[in-house]
Amino acid sequence: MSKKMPPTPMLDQLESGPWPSFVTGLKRLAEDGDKPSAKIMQGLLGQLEHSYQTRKGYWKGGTVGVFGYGAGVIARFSEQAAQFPESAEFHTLRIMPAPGFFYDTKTLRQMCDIWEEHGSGLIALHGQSGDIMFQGCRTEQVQPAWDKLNAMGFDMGGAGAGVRTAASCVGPARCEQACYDTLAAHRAIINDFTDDIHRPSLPYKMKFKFSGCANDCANATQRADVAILGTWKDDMQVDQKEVQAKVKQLGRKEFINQVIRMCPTQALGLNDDDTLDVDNKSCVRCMHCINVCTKALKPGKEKGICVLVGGKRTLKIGDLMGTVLIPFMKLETEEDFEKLVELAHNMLDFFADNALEHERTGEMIERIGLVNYLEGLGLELDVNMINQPRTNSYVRTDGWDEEARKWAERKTSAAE
Amino acid sequence: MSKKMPPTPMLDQLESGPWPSFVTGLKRLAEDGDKPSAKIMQGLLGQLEHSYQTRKGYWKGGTVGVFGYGAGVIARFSEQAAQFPESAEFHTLRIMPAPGFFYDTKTLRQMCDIWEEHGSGLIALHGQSGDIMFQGCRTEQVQPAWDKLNAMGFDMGGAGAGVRTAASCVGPARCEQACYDTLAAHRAIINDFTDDIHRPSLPYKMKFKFSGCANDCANATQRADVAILGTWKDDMQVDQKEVQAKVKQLGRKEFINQVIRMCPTQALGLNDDDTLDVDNKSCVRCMHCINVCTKALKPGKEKGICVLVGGKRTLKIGDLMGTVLIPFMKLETEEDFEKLVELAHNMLDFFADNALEHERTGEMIERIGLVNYLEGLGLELDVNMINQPRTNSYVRTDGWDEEARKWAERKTSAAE
Amino acid sequence: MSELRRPVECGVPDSKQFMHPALVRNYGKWAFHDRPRPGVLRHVSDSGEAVFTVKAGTQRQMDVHTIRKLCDIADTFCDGHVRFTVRSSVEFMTTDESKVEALVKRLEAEGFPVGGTGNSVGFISHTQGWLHCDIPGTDASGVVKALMDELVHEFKSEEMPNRVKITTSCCQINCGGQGDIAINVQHTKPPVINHALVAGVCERPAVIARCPVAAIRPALVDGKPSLEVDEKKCVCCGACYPPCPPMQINDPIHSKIAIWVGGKHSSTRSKPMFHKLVAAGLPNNAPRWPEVAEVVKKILAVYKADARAWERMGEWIERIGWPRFFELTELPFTKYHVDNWRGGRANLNASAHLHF
Amino acid sequence: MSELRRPVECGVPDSKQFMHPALVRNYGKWAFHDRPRPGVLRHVSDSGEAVFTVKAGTQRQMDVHTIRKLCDIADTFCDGHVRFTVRSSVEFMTTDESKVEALVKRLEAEGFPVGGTGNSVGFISHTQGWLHCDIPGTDASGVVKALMDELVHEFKSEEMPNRVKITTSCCQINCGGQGDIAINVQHTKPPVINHALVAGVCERPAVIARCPVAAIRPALVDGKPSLEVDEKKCVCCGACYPPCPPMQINDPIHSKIAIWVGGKHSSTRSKPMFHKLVAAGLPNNAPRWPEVAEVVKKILAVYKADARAWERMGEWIERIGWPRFFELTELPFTKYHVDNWRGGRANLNASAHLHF
Repeated sequence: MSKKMPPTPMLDQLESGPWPSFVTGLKRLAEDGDKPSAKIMQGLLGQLEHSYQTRKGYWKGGTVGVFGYGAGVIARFSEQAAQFPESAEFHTLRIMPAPGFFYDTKTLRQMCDIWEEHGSGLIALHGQSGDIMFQGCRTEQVQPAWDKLNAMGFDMGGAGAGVRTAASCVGPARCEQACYDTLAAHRAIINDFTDDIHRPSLPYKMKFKFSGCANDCANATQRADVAILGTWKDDMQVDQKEVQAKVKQLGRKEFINQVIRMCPTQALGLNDDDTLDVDNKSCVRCMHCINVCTKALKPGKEKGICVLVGGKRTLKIGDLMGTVLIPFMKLETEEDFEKLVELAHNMLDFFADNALEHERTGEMIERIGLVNYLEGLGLELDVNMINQPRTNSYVRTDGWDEEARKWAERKTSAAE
Repeated sequence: MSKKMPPTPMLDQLESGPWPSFVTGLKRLAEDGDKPSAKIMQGLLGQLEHSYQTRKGYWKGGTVGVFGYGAGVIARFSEQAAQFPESAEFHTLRIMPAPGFFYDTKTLRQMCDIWEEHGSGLIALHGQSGDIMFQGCRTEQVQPAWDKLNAMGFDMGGAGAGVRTAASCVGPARCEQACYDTLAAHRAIINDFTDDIHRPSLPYKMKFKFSGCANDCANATQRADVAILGTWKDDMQVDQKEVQAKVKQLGRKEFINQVIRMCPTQALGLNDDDTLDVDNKSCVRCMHCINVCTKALKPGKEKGICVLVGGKRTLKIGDLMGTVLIPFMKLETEEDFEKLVELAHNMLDFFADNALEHERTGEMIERIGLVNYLEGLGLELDVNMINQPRTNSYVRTDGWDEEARKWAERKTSAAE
Repeated sequence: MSELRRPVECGVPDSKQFMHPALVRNYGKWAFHDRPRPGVLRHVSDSGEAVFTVKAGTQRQMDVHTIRKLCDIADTFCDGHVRFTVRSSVEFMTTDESKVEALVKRLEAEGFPVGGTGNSVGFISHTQGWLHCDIPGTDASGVVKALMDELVHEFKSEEMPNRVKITTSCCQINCGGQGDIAINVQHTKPPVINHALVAGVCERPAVIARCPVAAIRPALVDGKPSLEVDEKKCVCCGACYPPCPPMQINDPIHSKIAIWVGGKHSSTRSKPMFHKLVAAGLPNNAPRWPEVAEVVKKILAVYKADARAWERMGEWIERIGWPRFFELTELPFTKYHVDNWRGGRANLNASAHLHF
Repeated sequence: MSELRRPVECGVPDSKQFMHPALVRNYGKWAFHDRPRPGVLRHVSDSGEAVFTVKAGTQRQMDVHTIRKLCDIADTFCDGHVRFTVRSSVEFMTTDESKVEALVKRLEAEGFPVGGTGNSVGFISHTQGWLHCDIPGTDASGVVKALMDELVHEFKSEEMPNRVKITTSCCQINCGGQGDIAINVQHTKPPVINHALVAGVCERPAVIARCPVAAIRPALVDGKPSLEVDEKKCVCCGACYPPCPPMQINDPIHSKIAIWVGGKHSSTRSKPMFHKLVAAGLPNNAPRWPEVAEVVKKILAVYKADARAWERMGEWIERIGWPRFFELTELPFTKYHVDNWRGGRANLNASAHLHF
C-alpha cells in the first residue's frame, strides 16, 4: 500500500457487506502506483473521510469548460484544498451515452483508458440525468480528456439552464411493450437540440425523457419537462387461449383479484368460459393487465405517443407531474418524427420567451394557465388533457358561444 | 273566477304537464273567494308573472321578527309594491319540523288552517335547510301566526349568522342501515342550541346534518358545517347463504361486476363456492356492497358515528366537502349524547371566537390549518383525518421528537 | 295593544308522536328492505313485520288545498301518518300489503306521480327563485316543474344505473348544493353599479371583503363614495350583490344557465365528488327553459344507455372518461372547462391514462 | 500552446452499433417475455428467437478496474455487448440459454449480485452527495451502499408484491425524484448566514425570488448589504443555499433524514403518485445510517407481508389505509404529517371512508 493513503476509518466501514463497494473502488484507484489518477484519489479519499467525520460537504462550484461549448463540465473546487491538495480540482465531464445505455466493451475500455490518463479513474454509469459521469478531473486535463472522448464519437451532456441529456427505456431493442421507437425518438430530438445543450441560455433547465408505454421505465412523468410515452389508439390485442391458460395457472379467484379487480377503470370482465371481456372504451392503456399476462395481452396495433409536459422536482412550487399536452400522435414516418422535433422546438421557444428566471416549464404553465400555453403553441384543446372539468363557478364565460362554435368547427373538419 | 285574477300567460304554461303544478296551486289560492290569502296570492301571481316577463326578481330584504327572537322570519318587501300592493309584504316564517319530517294529519291540517288565516296559504315542504316554509305573510300577521304555530309545539328555525335548522335521514325509524339514532341526535343537538338559532351572533351560519350511514341521504357531507354520519368499527355482518343466493340471482359474472369489482378498496373477493371473502381491514364502510345485497350484508355491530367538519357551498373560496374530525365515537348512552352535544358547543364557540366575518367553519379551517383547529378544540390528531400525509417537504420539523413522543404516549395509554 | 307573548323555546318536537305505530314498534330493529315495484319500499323488521312505503312526488311549494288532499289520503290509508323526504317527496306507510295498490292508484289519480325510489331520477331539489328570494337569477320552481314534466317517466321507473339527484340554484351561491346534474345560474357580465345608492346601502369594506378575486375597490363617483369593479379580474359570481344590492348582477340576457354533472354527497364507493361544468351559456328562457331541458335530457339519456349498474353519474364518467362523455353528449368542450381556480392543476390529467 | 480544437457536435451515437446482434435482428419484433428465475429475463421474438438477459447490481460510482471486469465478462459471455439500466444495473444478453447459469455464477463470484428483475427491490437511484455535489446534506453513495448491503436478498429475489423503487436525495431539491421509498435530507433549522460574504457572492434579488415562502428580505448588517430570514416563516428547505452559499443550510446535527413512501412515476393501474412523508428527524449518521436502515427495512417488511400481488407501495397503502400503515410500521403520526402547503386541503379526508 502506498504511504500516501490517508486514514479512512469511517469509509472503511463501507467496504464490508455483500453489495459492491464504491469505497473499495476508490481505494483501489488510490493505490494504483504512480498513476496521476492515484494521487487525485488519495486526496479525494481524505476529503471524503473528512466529510463523513464532520457531516459536511466541501466542494464549491465555478466555471470550467471546453473550447466551443458553454456547458457540460461540472466544476468542483475544494474548500479544503490546503489539506487535500491532490484533489483540489475535481471536475466532472458529462458525456451522453447512446440511447438505452448500450455499449460494446471496446468503447468502455477506451473510455477507461482515457479517464485513467486524464482523470481520477472514477466513472459513474450513469448520472441521474442519464450522462456518463467522468468524475474527478484537474482543470488543465479537461480539454485533452474531452478531445479524446469527442473523437470517439461521443458528445457532451447538458448542465445549467439549457436542454439536458435525455434518457429512454430499452424500447423496441428488447421489449414487446414498447409502443414506439424510444431510442430513435431520443436521438432525433437530442441531436436536433445540441446547440441548446451545449450553449445554455434558457430561463432554467429543460429535460426530455422517453418511455415506450405507461409503465414509464424512464421515469419521465415526473422527471422530465417533456415526457414522451408510448400508447395506442385501437383495441388491445387479446389471445383468449392464453387468457384461459393464465386463469388456469393463477386460479379463478386469484385471476379475478390480480387482473379483473385491479383494472383502474373496471374495463375488464371475466366471462364464464374464462375468456376476457374487454371494454376498450373504458381502458386507459395503463398496462397492468398486459404486465400480468405477458403472453395473452398486448397493446393494440395503432401505436403512437402521448406527450406530457411540466414534470419537475420540488423547488420552487413543489413537485409536479407532467400533464397531457398531446394525447396521441403517430411516430412512424420521417414526417412524424419531424413533427415531434418541431413540437419540441416550439415548446423550447415558448419556454425561452415566457418563463421567469429559474422557472421550470411546469411552473410557467401553472402561472399562465394551460389554455394560454396551448394558444402560445398553437395546439388544440383536447378533453384528454384534463382529469375533469372545473368544479368551481368562478369564471367569466361570456365568450361561450364563440368557443362552442370553434369546437363544432373542429369536430366537423375532423369528420370530413 | 274572481275578477281580481291578474293575467298570467307565461305562468299558465306551467300548469300543463304530468308533474304537480305549483302555479295551479297558487291560482287556486288566489281564487279562494274572499279569504285574505286570496288577495295576497292575486298580487303574488301578478308580480311573479312580471318576473317571468322581465326575467328579474323584485323582492328586497328587511327586518321583520317576532317578540323574543332575533331570527326565523325572512322579510320580503316588493320593489313593485305600487303595481302589486296586495303582496307588497310577503314574509316567510321558518318553522322547524320534527326530525325526519314526520307528521300526523291533525298537525298538518292545523298548520294549513293557521296559514290560510294569517298568511297566503302557501307552504313549502320543505326548504333547503329543512324548515317548513310558511311563505307569504303581511308584517302585522307574523306575530299572530307565530303565536299559534308555537302553541302547537313547534319552534322557529334559523336564519342569518346563527345555527340553522338541521336535517336528518329517516334513520332507525325505517332503515336497517342506520348506524345510530339520527333523529335523537338531531333533536339532542338542536334543542341544546335554540339560543344560537333564535338569536344569531356568529360570524356566519352554522349547520348540522345527520345521516345514518355513508350513503348520506341527508346530504350532510357538503351541505353542513358539521356532518354526523353513521359508521361501524368491527367487521361487517355477512350471511353467506344470502350471498350465494345473490350470486345465483345476478349470475357470477354480474356479481363480480356489480359487487367485487366496484368495491373502492378491493376489500371483497369471491370464493370458488360463491361465498364472499371480506377483507375488513381494507373496508372503508362505504355501503356499496350492502346497498346491492340488502339481505346478505349489514353494517357491523359496533356502531357509532363519525363527524365531518367544514362542508359548505361556493362563496367565498369555493365549495368544500366536510373532512373527518372525529373518526369514530359511540352514540348510545346518555353520556355519549352529552359528549356529542359538548363537542358541538366547543365547535361553535371556537368558530364564534376565531372566524372572520362571513367566513364559514370550513373556510376558517382552511385559513388556520386543521392542526390548529384540533388544538383549539383539544382534540387528538388521528390518521383517519387525512387522505394521505404531506407530499411536499416545505415544513419545519424541528419539534419532531417531541411530537413523536406525544404519539407514543397516546398509544401506550390507549393500550393500557 | 296587548302584551306580547314570550316564545316557548321548545326546539324540535319528538318525531315518535307523529310516526306510524309500526315504525315506533320496530324502531331500530329493521332487518332488510327491498322494492316490490318502483315507488314502493318494503322494510322488514327482525320480528318479521313488514312496512310498505308508497312514495310520490309533490310540487314542494304547496297550497293548503294540496296539503289537505295529502292528509285525506293519509287518513284513508295510513291511519293519519305521513312523512316527507329531504327532496320533498311524500311517503305513506302501511303494514297492510293489500292497501298498496289502491294507495298507488289514488295518488296517481290525485295527480301525485308515484316513484322516486331506487335507481330513479328523484325530485329536483330547489331554492326559492323569483317567488321569494331577494337575489335570484331565475325561478327555481318553474325550472323544476318544466323539467319534471319531461322526466316524469324516469321518476316513476327505476331504469337508471343508480339514483340521479338533480339540483338547481338561482345564483352562484349554489344553494342547491352538489348534484349528479346541477342546473345553476351563471352570470356572464360584471355587476351594473348604481353609484348613487352604494354609500347609503352598502357597508363598503364588507363588500370588498366578499369578492373572491379581490376585484372590488373603493371609488369616488360623481363626488360620492362608491365601489368600482376591475372588470378584467371580475369572475361575475355575484358575491357582491347580496351585501350590496346596487351592484346588480342579474340581467335578463347575460345571466345564463350552466349545467354541471357528477356531484355526489355520499361516500358510497367513491369519495364525495364536486360537480363539474359541462355546459354554459344557456338562455334563461322562462317559462319552460327548453334549451336547459334538452341538455339535461340528453345527458340523462346517454347515462342511462351507457352506464353500468350502480355507477353514479360521476363514477360512470370517470370510467368512460371525459372525452367519451363529451362525444356521447355532443356538448362542446371549451377553454372554460379547464379549471383555472386555485389548485386547478389537480384537475389536469397528470398521467398517461388516456381514453380513445 | 497549440490551437484549440473545435468540438464535433455529434449528439448521441446510434445505439444499434453497440447492441447485441440478436437485439438488432429482432428490433421491434418482440412477442413476449418472462422471467426464468430472479435476475434473468427471457424475451422471445416473433421469429421464435429467444434472448436471455442476466441483470446484476453495481456500485454505480465505478473505478475503471470494475468497468474492465464487467467488460471481461461481456467478452466471455456476450460477444462484447453490455448495457446499463436507468437504475445503474448492468445487463448481459445472450441467445445461448446454456450460458446463463455460468454467467450468473461468474457475476456472483466477481461480487455483482444478480437480481433486480420483476417484483424485487431495485438498486437505489442516487445523487452525488459529499463525493461531488456542492450543496449536499449527506453522502448518497454511502447511504445506498449501506442500505443495499441490508436489502441484497430483496434485490436477488422476486418476493415483493410489486417492484420497489427506492431513491435518495442529499437535499430537499429531491434530485432522486419520486420513489416507493424516498430517503431525503430534511433540514430543520433556518440557514446560518455569513453576512460578510452575502453582498460579494449573491445576487440578492434572485435569492429572494427563490424562496418558496417569501421569508427572505434585504437587510443591512454591520453596514453591509445582506439578506435576513424571517425564521417564523422559513420552512428550512435550503432553496436559498445554492444561489447564495453564505446562507449555509447544512448542519451536522440539524440536517436530518426524512423517509417518504408511495411515490410512483408509472401510470400503471393508478395514476402517478407523489411520495408522502412518513418519518423524519432521523440522524444523518454516517457511515452506515443504521436508524434510516431500520425504518426502511421495517416498511419493506410490512409491505412484503401485507400487500397483495401487483400492489405498488402507494397502492397498497391506499387500500389498507394510512391508519393501518402507521399501525403496522409502528411509526409515529404527528402534526407534521398533515399537509399545510398550498392546496393541502386535498390531502384531508373529505369523506366517510374510514379504516379501523
